[in-house]
Amino acid sequence: MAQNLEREKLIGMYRKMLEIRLFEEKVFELYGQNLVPGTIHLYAGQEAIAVGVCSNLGKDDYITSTHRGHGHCIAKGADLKRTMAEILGKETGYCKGKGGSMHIADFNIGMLGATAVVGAGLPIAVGAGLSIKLRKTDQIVACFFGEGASNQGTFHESINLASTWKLPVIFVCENNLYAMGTRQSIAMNVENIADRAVAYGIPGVVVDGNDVLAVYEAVQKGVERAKKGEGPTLIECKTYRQKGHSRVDPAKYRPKGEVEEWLARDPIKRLKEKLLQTNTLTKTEIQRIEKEVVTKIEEAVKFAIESPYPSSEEALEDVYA
Amino acid sequence: MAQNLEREKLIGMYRKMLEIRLFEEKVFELYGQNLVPGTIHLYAGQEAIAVGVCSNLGKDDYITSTHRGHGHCIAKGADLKRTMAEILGKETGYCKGKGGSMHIADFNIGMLGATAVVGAGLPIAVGAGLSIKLRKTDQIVACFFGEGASNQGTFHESINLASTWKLPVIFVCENNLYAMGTRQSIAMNVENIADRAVAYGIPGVVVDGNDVLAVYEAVQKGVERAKKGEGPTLIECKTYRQKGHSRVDPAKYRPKGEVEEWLARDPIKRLKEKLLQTNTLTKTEIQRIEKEVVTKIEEAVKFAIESPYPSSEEALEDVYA
Amino acid sequence: MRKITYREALREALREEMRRDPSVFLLGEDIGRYWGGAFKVTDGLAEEFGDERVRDTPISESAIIGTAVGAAITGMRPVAEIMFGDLTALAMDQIANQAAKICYMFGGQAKCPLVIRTPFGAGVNIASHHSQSLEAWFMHVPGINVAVPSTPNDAKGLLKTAIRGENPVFFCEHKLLYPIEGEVPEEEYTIPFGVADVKREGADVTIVATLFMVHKALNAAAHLEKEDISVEVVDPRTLTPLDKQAMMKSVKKTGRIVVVSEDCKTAGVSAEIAAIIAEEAIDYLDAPIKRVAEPDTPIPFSPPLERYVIPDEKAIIKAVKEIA
Amino acid sequence: MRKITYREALREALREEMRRDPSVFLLGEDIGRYWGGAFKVTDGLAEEFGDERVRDTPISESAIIGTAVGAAITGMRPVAEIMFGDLTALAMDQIANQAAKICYMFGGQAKCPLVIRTPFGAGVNIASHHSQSLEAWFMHVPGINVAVPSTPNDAKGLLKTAIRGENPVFFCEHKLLYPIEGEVPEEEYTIPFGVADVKREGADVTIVATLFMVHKALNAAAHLEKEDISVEVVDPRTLTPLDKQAMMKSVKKTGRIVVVSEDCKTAGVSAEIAAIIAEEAIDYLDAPIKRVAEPDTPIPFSPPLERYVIPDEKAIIKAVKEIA
Ligand SMILES: Cc1ncc(C[n+]2csc(CCOP(=O)(O)OP(=O)(O)O)c2C)c(N)n1
Ligand SMILES: Cc1ncc(C[n+]2csc(CCOP(=O)(O)OP(=O)(O)O)c2C)c(N)n1
Ligand SMILES: [Mg+2]
Ligand SMILES: [Mg+2]
Repeated sequence: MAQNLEREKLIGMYRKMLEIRLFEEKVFELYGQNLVPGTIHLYAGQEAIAVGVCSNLGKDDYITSTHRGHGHCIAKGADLKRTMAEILGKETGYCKGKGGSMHIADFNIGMLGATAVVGAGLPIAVGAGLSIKLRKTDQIVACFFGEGASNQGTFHESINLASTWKLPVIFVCENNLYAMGTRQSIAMNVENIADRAVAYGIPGVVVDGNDVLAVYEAVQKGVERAKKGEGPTLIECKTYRQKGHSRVDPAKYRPKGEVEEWLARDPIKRLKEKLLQTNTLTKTEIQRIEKEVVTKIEEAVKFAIESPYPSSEEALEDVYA
Repeated sequence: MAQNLEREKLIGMYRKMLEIRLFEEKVFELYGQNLVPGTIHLYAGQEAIAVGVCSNLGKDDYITSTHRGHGHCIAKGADLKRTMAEILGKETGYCKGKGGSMHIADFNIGMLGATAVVGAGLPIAVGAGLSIKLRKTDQIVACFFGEGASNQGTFHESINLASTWKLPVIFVCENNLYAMGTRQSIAMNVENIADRAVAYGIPGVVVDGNDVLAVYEAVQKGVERAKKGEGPTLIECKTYRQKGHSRVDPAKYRPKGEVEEWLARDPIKRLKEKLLQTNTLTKTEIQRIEKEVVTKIEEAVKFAIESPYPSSEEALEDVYA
Repeated sequence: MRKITYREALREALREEMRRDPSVFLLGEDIGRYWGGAFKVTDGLAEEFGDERVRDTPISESAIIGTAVGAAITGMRPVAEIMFGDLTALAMDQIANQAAKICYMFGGQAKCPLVIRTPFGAGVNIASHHSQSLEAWFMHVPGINVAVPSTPNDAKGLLKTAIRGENPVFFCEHKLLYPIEGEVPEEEYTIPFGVADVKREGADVTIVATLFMVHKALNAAAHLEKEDISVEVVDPRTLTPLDKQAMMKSVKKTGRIVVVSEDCKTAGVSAEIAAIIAEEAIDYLDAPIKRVAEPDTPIPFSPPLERYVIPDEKAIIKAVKEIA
Repeated sequence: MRKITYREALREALREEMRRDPSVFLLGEDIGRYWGGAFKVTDGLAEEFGDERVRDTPISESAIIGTAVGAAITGMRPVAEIMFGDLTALAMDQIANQAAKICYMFGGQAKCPLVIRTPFGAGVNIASHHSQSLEAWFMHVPGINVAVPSTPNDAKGLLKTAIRGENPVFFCEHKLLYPIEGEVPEEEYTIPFGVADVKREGADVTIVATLFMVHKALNAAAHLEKEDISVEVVDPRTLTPLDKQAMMKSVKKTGRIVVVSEDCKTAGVSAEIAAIIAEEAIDYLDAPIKRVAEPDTPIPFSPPLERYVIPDEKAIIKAVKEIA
């Protein structure tokens, strides 16, 4: 366990992961109550990745996100209230209700938005990386995408470009084994997405995506490399989507026992155990954190539910800047 | 030198390579005389690739081609007359003048057509491979493309799909060092396109693209693999575009001496020397072949020039089958 | 007659054509045994025809269409599904530059009998990337036919025609149509392309509508009848080829036309239909040609916003009354 | 006034804006020092501004536009070149689903000041994959502006406006316009979007034309003058926003309109303009609304074929006479 990590940072990671988990459970619950329009793609099980990555980033750094983006937002520091309000389609949401679950953005904290077109975020992340290079700042971009997205042409074009131009981008592949109902092996003939880094002359790293510290450290190395001007890194985080793809998916295609196996490797449980074992936190402290998180999320839910829907005519605004 | 290759086959290869070269020289000449509309992309210098590949193929096998496609057509067995007529925009051309230099096809010999959109031929080749698999024939597809095309998203999506489905496709990358004026190193951070095969779990082979026998043998292995149902192979042929990208390009971006260096490795010259050294052919025999090829091309030119242009209204036909 | 849903009608068409012709096969993301298609159109087909003929693909829209093109020009009859119509943008080169042009470019040597099925349309709050109606893009591309069935009967008959034809077909479905029920004969039938269907006869105003808008137009017509405005609803069923005669015939009778289409107004389906009437039947018109369409915004997520931008019965009624 | 070519005018606009604003940069295939752009528009700019600001890219159209989007939303002003307009099909998702929707989808938080320059048009015998005019696709996408300059003066003024604006702009050029000369002021100027230009005044018939067709329309008008038909030629200059008022003003005067556009007729630019007139100004019309456009074929290679499908002066004159 990364001894050099300050206690505060570790606790912060735990808190964020818990926030994401409990947030997603609430979203699930609200969906059941018909309060969430459209569809949802929950991040439960993958929290170590968003948090491990974003713990390396400052407010000025950028991320790009996906249809499964709530966790990315929260990890990057988005306000839970405005996130939840957006998911519920409310005027107070980050996008005034225009985006919804699949299109949350918070440009004030470098969260450049989620795109619901699988793979479309990669070149946008490259563009943010180029912008950093041209503006000569020392920001970083983290680009999240799934293993399914790694079969899109944009994956190839984007990493090739970022490598050729040596841009400060960390490509974070969250390999949760499935793209909707399609198991990885049905869609590609390689086991490790990270091996694809060879095609671009950059490092490709496989990491346990359910171990927040492993993710943290791998990204840290990528960030160092990027800041030295050596270009991007591809980090594959092996993880698991604990729920179905979207709210309607019973996920019957998963082989027996698979879920249980992965639940046993739950990233939050694991971090909690480590924190206790290393005496970083006591049980009481953990309970206190849990209570605080629960309260924070309840506040977010209350805020979101009580917020008004946008007025209809608002639909005609923002087409152009 | 591949002793196991029959003499006839070797002579056939030499003849085809020469046909391509002299054909291209004629196209160049006719262009200067304003007889070729539009633009042209000459294949001079790359003849060993088309011929080395197609010498492995039968009439029923398929190829897909590119904007630089004259050589592919001729190597696959297209009629020189109809090829030249198409390039001149004549009614007797393969596409009745609708396609021109960048869109020649001959479906009777499995030449599935050239596309002028760089990289667009790759998924089409995959589809032909899938068709073979579904129809359970033992055909093969050879898919030609440049190193520049290997940066397109379609390269990635196509090889991934062909590998996953184990389709009988040989991906032939003709690395002639340039994509228009863009040297390979400006557009990618790897030296060998073949290394990209790792990303798909298939063999990637680098071969001297100016050595027709080396190309022939590499493709032969790929064909064997494909016919065993083991899937595609990526073969990178290192070669050089002896002329500018297109007719108008003075190609000033090439470093001094580079052309000369590559002209010294001219594939036709090399094969000729080998044929002489190994006593496969005598000088007299070679001269006879050369004369025959010259005559054949002159006939093609005559045919093309004397052929009428299509009538204007023909423009409205063939939009739908 | 028995009633089945639009979804079932599509599935029947696929099943019957796959049984009839071994060269027909399906490919697309999650269309196989693990999901049965995002909208369940292909549910059960992998079980009957096997994974080879009902092929799950990676998330590679360009390669899905390109692969279908390659198979089509070498003797197969692929039916490709793009999970959401918005995502056809990713395959635009393969659709518009390859599939649609292969026959022409190669001087008629090649046929490309390929069907691309995809759902368009808003109404389920899935926002800007999953709700568009982009038929007009494909209407603007010569070499590809565009089908827009609005009922289970049309869906089945047109899909069978699409699969049997020799040309690429862009086959538009609509998310809200899948559960809609309608009469569909048990016996075999096909519906030819380029033949509009008068979904309701009327004397005062012609409405031309497509896909889900046909149903809203019919609702509007029923309402207007009570106010003594007799509306004729013409459903072109295919946009390419387009049955101009049927639309003109109706306009000659009514002298008034409202074109209703869910896509963005500017340069959309309704523009072309309006332009045809303005060019070829203006002398029969007694009023301006009205268009009811999406007001040129991306599709917003939140229910009140989305409702506001999708053309509804009220908007149709208003447009009709303005010229009636 | 001095005369320069359309190509030079574009280059001047790029140069001036790059000098003025360090956040402006260019990216595209072969735009840099080794080639200067396939049509030489960017020739010499790499030498002045360096390879960092005039960036040669791999052949990756999606990534070119996506990269530009990412740079635009983080403070830069990229001007991306797609070598041929036909190839925008490869970047359609990034253009239509990302660039055009980012501002809206994210509730106005983000600006995407990105310019995409590309040449459309036939006339140089480079066949189906390099000759199309696809403006209508982009006109149909809300959130992106579409510019269609026909003269060196318009090209420069509109490009500068495009670069300085806060929205994505799809900037259409035309291969045959590059060498055309025209007067361009030495002093700084910009041309606002959404303001049409009456390229020729006339009383009998209005022609609305864009890009290279403006010149053919002017030739036709000159010819028709000899036959005592006075033609007004209106050039919208931008398709989004579109200066409806200018077109309507002209139609109110002439009562007759021919819309001339090089793109395929069906669902093309001419359809939208015709539909607007039919909806909003039909009462002023004394004749059908004529469209002159490509007759819905891919562009063929051979000179006699290509000439046949591209609208020419003869076709314009014929259309005018049919309604004059
Ligand atoms: C380009 C594109 N194709 C298909 C879809 C439909 N779709 C949404 S999510 C998804 C699966 C994505 O898988 P992956 O990238 O592994 O991410 P995960 O859902 O596992 O987080 C698909 C196919 C889409 N939104 N965009
Ligand atoms: C998608 C696409 N982008 C750009 C072009 C313009 N273009 C034509 S050929 C070419 C270079 C292709 O390079 P490569 O693939 O290496 O083939 P080569 O010309 O060297 O044979 C380019 C950029 C095109 N036709 N298609
Ligand atoms: Mg996944
Ligand atoms: Mg090359």
